[in-house]
Amino acid sequence: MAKDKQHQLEIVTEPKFIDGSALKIPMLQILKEDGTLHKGAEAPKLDKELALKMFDTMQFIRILDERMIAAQRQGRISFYLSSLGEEAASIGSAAALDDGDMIMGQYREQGALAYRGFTVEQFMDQLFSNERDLGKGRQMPVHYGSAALNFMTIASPLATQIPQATGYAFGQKMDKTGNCTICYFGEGAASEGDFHAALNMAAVYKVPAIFFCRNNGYAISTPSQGEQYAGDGIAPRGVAYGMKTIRVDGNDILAVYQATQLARKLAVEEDEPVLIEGMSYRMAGHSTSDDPTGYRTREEEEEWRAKDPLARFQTYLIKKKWLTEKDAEEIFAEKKAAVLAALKKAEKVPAPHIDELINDVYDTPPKQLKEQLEQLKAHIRKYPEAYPKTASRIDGGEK
Amino acid sequence: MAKDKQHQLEIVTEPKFIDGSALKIPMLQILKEDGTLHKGAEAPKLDKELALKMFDTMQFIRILDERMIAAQRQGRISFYLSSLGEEAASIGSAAALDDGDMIMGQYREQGALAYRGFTVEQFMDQLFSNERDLGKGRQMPVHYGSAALNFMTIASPLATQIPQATGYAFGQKMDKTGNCTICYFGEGAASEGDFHAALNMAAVYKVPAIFFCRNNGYAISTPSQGEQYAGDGIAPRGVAYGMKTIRVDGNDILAVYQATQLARKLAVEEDEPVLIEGMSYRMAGHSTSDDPTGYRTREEEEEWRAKDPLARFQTYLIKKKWLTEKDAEEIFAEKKAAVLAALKKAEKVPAPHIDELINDVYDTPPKQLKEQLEQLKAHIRKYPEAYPKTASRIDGGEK
Amino acid sequence: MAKMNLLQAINSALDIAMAKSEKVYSFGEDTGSFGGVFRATSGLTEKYGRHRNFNTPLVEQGILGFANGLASQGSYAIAEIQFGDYIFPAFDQIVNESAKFRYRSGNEFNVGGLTIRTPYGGGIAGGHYHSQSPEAYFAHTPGLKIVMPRNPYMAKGLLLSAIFDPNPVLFMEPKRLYRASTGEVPEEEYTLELGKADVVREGKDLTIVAWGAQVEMAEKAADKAAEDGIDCEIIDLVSLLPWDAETVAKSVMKTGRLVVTQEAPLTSGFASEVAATIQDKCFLYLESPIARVCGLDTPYPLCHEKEYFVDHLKVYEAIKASMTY
Amino acid sequence: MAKMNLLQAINSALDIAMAKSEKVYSFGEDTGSFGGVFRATSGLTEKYGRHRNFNTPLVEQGILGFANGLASQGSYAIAEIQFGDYIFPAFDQIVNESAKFRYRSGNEFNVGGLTIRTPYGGGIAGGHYHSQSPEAYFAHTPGLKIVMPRNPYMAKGLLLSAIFDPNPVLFMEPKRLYRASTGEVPEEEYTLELGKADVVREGKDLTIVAWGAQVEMAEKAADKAAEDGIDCEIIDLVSLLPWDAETVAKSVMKTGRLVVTQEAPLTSGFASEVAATIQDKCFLYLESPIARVCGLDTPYPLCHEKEYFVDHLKVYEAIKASMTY
Ligand SMILES: Cc1ncc(C[n+]2csc(CCOP(=O)(O)OP(=O)(O)O)c2C)c(N)n1
Ligand SMILES: Cc1ncc(C[n+]2csc(CCOP(=O)(O)OP(=O)(O)O)c2C)c(N)n1
Ligand SMILES: [Mg+2]
Ligand SMILES: [Mg+2]
Repeated sequence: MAKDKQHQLEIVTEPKFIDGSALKIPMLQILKEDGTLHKGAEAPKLDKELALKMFDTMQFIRILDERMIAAQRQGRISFYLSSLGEEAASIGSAAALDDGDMIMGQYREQGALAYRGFTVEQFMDQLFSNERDLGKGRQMPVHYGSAALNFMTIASPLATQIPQATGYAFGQKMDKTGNCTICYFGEGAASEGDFHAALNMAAVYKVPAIFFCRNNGYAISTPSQGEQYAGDGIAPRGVAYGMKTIRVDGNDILAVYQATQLARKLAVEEDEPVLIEGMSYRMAGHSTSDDPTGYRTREEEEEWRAKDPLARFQTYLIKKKWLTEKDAEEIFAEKKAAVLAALKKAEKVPAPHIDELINDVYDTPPKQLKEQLEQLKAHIRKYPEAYPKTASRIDGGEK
Repeated sequence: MAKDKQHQLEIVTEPKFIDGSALKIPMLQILKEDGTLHKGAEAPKLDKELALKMFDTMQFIRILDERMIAAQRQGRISFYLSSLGEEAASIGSAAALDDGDMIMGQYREQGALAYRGFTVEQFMDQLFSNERDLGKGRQMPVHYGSAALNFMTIASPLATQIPQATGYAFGQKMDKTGNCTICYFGEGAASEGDFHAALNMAAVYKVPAIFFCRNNGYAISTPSQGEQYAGDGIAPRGVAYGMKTIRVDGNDILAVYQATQLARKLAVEEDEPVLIEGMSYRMAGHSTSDDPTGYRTREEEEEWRAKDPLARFQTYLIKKKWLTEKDAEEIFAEKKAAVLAALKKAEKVPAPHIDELINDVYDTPPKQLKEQLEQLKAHIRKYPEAYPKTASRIDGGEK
Repeated sequence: MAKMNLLQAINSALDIAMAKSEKVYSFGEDTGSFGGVFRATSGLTEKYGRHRNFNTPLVEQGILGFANGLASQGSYAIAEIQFGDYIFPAFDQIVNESAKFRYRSGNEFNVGGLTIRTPYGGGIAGGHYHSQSPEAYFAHTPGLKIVMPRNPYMAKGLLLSAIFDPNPVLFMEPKRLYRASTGEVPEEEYTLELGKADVVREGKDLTIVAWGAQVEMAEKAADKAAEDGIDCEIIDLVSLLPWDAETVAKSVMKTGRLVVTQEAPLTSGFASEVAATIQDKCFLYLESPIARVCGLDTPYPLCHEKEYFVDHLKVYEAIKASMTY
Repeated sequence: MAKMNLLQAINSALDIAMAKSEKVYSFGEDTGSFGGVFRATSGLTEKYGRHRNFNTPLVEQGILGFANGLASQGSYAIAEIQFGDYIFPAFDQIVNESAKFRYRSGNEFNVGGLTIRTPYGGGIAGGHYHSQSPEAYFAHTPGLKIVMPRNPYMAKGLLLSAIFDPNPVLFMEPKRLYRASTGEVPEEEYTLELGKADVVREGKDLTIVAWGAQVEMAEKAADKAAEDGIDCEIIDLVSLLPWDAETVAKSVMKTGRLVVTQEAPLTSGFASEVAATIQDKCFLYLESPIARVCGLDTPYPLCHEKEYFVDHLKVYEAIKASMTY
């Protein structure tokens, strides 16, 4: 066939429209839903210790999510957002990374953070906005962050972190750190302009970034297929940007782990950004503010319950004799106790001091802001009964 | 192969990354560079009258562009932007539309506007920002628009018109107008977030819109391949959104015409939005403010000169005996005379009256704005010598 | 008349508008059959079909781009932005497009049918990104109208005016009051004038200017000041663009004192515009400096919201300071 | 010392910053080897390589998203937005991200290394979309610094400060003066303090406040007023966020009169903030209302630019009106 010289394009003389059907992207699955390996499938190399750490973290997150939803219902915290059903996606991918790799999340990646070593106390301090929260109580619950753990602080505006990940990874490449950045986001957030900017720029600059789309079927009430997009999900977009792309079963932790491990190699060794689309399902409501019965059926939820990533991995580990039912129960009990103890402790820790109100707007507070704080404090002193939590501590008084 | 039930995805058990090489989109070309048909290629049905109208318009635009670049150099207008080398893309596509279809352009689609019937006087009135300009002299030269001709007024911010086209087409569909919207934009503008929003939404809502990307190799100084995008251009993105897509030789007016005609059918009859990528080359500088010698070679330009869409179509028409060299020369001379005459006339038409300054900010000027105008006029009356063009006409004086 | 909360009043306005004209469309993130995260659009899909009230993909710049195009086609496009904090990705479509559409085309085209609805404001434990009051970001934009209702009655009448006003309107809903504010609201159609301030309470000693949810703080502060024998006049600005400087000036010429209060941070907020204009118009009448009672110049915090919040006590203190200047 | 125009001064600052630290990057649309449409970045690719000064794809929200990420990684990211008019697609990344990055993370992360450069302003026959002065849109945003130089000397010193300042800085360059304004500029590195206003001329009768290119109009107006025996003090604000209200207040306490002038439309511009603050701080000193001399509340027009433009005659008239109040 003839080729166009400038563009190196194949030339055709009959008009033929192509569409999504020209590019259907399959899904990598290693563990079947019943927890056994696909025939002929090879599990990724994973030693027992690592496998159990992954399992451990999954258990922890499952309990944390359940307990904190309950705590929110009891009015002990104002808000919570669970990752129920999606634990494999964030934990399996985090496990494939180096601790020096930067993680930029959306808000449903507590699994990745826990895997990195964020302690149960640190989770609780953030959730209770107390004075030990690294974020100084300034953001809503679940907006975690830790510089020490290379986990960028979560922020609510969707998709903004995706081009930031491209920029961060560019810096890592220039500094020859040998590290990469992983960026998580939902299939809903992938509709934002920032997503488009981010992936195109990453492909152009060839930065060591892994874009991990958690396709969990919904953006709050909006179903992905047909209302969020009309094509074959998010993965084909990576192909369109000329980026290495793979789709995995997000509920299969082995598939997630393997794909991420290979993606990391491409990113770090060949400066090839990668898009991973992990297919999963948001088992709980969007957050504690949401009730999914208004927009989806119980049957649909039940279908997905059968694909539970935690049960699937547990079966695998038990079959592999790395775990017994009893072990699993013990881990569960131990995690639960830890969560409950930390919760009780964290809710007693006082809020940050009012002086923190003006710190970190700039590196140092400008004069005008200091004056505003002094005025506020004078006002509180005048009406201590109106601001009881602050008034007693305002001048260094007891906490 | 196994299929995933919920997503209807093919399941694979070995990780395989795919990338742009999985989807290379060919280019439709009917007329070869030498103006003859490809072997076996069938020219679209096109009667002589229509073909000559297309040719006529191409000639007109070629001359308009050349003359106005010269006029800008002479300081007669402040700015100009030519479509040299890209006439086939806008004229060939416009010719395939219905007059009731809306056109939303970027700024290099004077061909489509001329084809619709914008007169040489109307062009000149806009270029000279005179009081006959439909846009009331408010925007820079080349920002044409005409409600009567269903040609949306051009505006400088890039890509904003793309999601607007989706919305406009949605309205057409709801109103059952039987019309569609065509939206032109450059491959550079396709990097904007608005592009992503627009195409995804169009695919989701199934609106009768044709997205026509003029890929002319550059966005000002930035080359498309490797610096604007890393993939196989813009077309694969349509596929990723699940949208009907075709790539054409933008310098082959027959290919452009045919693809647009079929696209219009898909849009209007099946509510299928379509993406067309027209491959071409911006032969002139970006605008009169630009000098391309700073970023590309003469050789590259020469290579493209050989693909000239006007010469190519002329050869075809002559071969077809619908035109002679002499006809072509006569058309050229006639267009040139018309352009020169209109230019001379338009530059003598006065600017819009100062009272127009506050109209159309809202449907009617608010009180405060009227006061501001009165203050301004009082000021001008005080310093007539400082605002000579306005002072003499401010109170209805001679124009 | 019926007792409605602010959300019900909004919903009623949307319902009436959609019944009135087939060319009215309502859309946004989760606003389809689910009815939006606050349920302002609930019931509309059932009544008018999924082509009249629908979900959008998650992309604010797209929502506004789509809305601009739809409005330019001659439809009435009502676009919901889920939270005022998420309106910024659509900033370009609003400020460079909606606002300039008619002017730049010499009135060949316009997007007069556009209405942007968005909940704004704090007091709901929402932290940085569910509490902002971004009105001032838009108030520097000729071509746009900005309207902020303070209660259900105002909300319904103003929203109906906004939808059919021949200019693009940004309609900001005080989400703290969505359920908290209730009142008698006519069930049928009625409209309220845009661009006109509302003298909520007459008084002779001092003028308080507020808008949206902050009017409530002005009222409470005035009540408290009344106990001290201070007689406050309260003006709800209602519209920020164009805004009714005359009504405020007239009041200040009478009282000689002005306190302007807003939820948003002090610097470059709309209170500054009010103060700048009124010091000019009422220079010889002012007996004390115009006071602005606003948020601190920080992002909106979660854990000290009570202290950060511009409550009635802060407004009251400003009243007293002004009276004793 | 060398004679430089404003563009050369900017280029020199970039050159010095890039030589000083390997972690300084400069990028934007067409800013690579071509050097940008105004050529502010010319020569930098040759000197520092195509990984330090480079083109971006055409997407402002991506430029700022990328820049935020790069800055959060510890680099100095200098992002050019080709025209101030095209900064709005990046509004969310600037207002919700850059400005709040440090605060929301409790100082775990920051984008202090970010500098956004953009040409702004009119007087160049650019019409709606090549003439805007959008500074006030950003001035309502705690966490951001805004700097606007008036001449080459200021431009270089301030840009060097901005680049290495530990906060995100929006640096707005008066494009009308790019080539028109020339002056003696040291070739070596020097810095000028951010957040500090500059008393350009001392005077005792009236204070004029301006920033960026508008300072020139203040100076011309003051020259003309001097012929009438009016002695104006001129203050260049230099930084709009945080801004130096003290220097202005001190001056107004001396002169008793204030004229603030800006290129942008009147309503909710930064002049309103200055007027609101100063009427409060200097209430008892003011002998006439604070005057704002600003653009009309319309989009920036092409064909009546001369009339629309806030020239020295308009400032002069405001001076006279204030003196004879
Ligand atoms: C810019 C922006 N727009 C809207 C929202 C409100 N919002 C929060 S989460 C959400 C849905 C996100 O869906 P998805 O990206 O699929 O992630 P998931 O919740 O499914 O994990 C929306 C609309 C937001 N936070 N930011
Ligand atoms: C939002 C926005 N950003 C930047 C610009 C400045 N600008 C004008 S044209 C242009 C290049 C456009 O390239 P492309 O889309 O490929 O169209 P072409 O000029 O090649 O036809 C740029 C960067 C703009 N007008 N709008
Ligand atoms: Mg989702
Ligand atoms: Mg181009």
